[in-house]
Amino acid sequence: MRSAIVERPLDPTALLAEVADTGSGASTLFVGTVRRVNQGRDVTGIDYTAYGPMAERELAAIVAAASERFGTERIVVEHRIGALALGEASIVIAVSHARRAQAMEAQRYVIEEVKKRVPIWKREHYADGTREWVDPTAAGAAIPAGTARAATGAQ
Amino acid sequence: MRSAIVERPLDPTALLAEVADTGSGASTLFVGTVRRVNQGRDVTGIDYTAYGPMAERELAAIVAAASERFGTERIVVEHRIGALALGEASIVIAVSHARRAQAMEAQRYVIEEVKKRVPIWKREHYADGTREWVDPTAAGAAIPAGTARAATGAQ
Amino acid sequence: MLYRWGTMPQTLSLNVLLFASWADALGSTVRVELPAGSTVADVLASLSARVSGSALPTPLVAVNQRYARPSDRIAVGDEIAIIPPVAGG
Amino acid sequence: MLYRWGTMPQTLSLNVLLFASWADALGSTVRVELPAGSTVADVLASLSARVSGSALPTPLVAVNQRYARPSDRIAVGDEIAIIPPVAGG
Repeated sequence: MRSAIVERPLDPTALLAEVADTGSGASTLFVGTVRRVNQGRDVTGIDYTAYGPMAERELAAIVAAASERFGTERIVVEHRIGALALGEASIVIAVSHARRAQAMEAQRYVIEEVKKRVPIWKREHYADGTREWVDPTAAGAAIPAGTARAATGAQ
Repeated sequence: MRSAIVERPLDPTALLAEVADTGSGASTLFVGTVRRVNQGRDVTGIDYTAYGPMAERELAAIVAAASERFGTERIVVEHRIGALALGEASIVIAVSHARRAQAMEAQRYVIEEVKKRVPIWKREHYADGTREWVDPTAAGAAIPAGTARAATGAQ
Repeated sequence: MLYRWGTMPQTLSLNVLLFASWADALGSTVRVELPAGSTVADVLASLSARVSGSALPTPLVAVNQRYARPSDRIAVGDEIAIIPPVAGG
Repeated sequence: MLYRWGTMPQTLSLNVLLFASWADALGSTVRVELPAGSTVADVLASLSARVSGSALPTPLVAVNQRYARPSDRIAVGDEIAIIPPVAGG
């Protein structure tokens, strides 16, 4: 069981190896990546920023809760921050478990909780040169950054 | 979209790379591995055998159905047959999708359908020298092989 | 059972493929002779009779590499396989 | 608001941490002066007044790196952070 906020490229293979165990019947890997298009706009990259100490604390709490809830110590999560290019991994979640159902449920639990609770933000850069903070609570999804005053909650 | 029954060790990293795409926001990997203990017995290895042509056909049908159902072409599955040692991977399922929910649901759909439909069988070897065909439909799980006549459905 | 004399042979000779526990009990292929017009259920009944007393798991039957229903008719040249409970993954 | 004179300072001086769109609007730390006994809601109201007219997303507030309720009291030395809608993963 381990979690970290890191500023280097993530290595899914290393995390998969880290949770591997002959007591496990299944391992799952979740890799979140920077997508080329979001809300119909051409994305060229994403800056991830975190409230570091709290993000680490929340991430650790999620992993501990998943471990307790699904019954495996073999959960490792790394979230990357900084400037990420298209296709690069922002998060990797590796789980292994004696049983496949729990390996998959733990994976899903961790990513959903991360999205809800961990104080990390992302600013998308678009092909037209603009950039915006992504607000998953907004109707349309992104809050303009830099020009924050122009944003509306109805976006 | 690709599926195969193979007789060589599986390479999860290669399959993850194969589905990667900048149009995807999430990739998932499922790795089924040979577990040290099953039904309380010490397992030392597993022989997987298949009805090859039908297994390939069923696997391809599952992948095609998952592609249609969850809306991604980026699904690759390999199932290994032959003699596998503890910890070795018997199946790898890689999916990538614009959306994480579908990437995870497709992963789960594929493994559950494989368990139901694909004509592949496994014979576990135990530390005491015996070996048995695993019967997931039996109450307790395994049918003695070689000594098939001694098996009971209530096992 | 309906069939036209002359177009249908009176007996079907089949090589049935077997796997896993069924192959251990009967071998990986078994020759079965059945009346023309026989069904999947008839094939299975014929094979089950050879292993009576054993407790082999109830299999499905595939015809030409697809799962078949018990009532499906068997034809000359069909590839028949006995599919014990699968355990892939 | 209840507090005992002499044991509680009359005003709280806080450095509040800001992130994402709130940091763009107000800077990454902001000094806030509030009456002793103020709550998380008071901190947020004070900051919201400085960005009135803008449409920043409604944030949560963390006290000492944990999510806090609006009614939670702030004390001297607390680490207060404004948490706009998170978008990790």
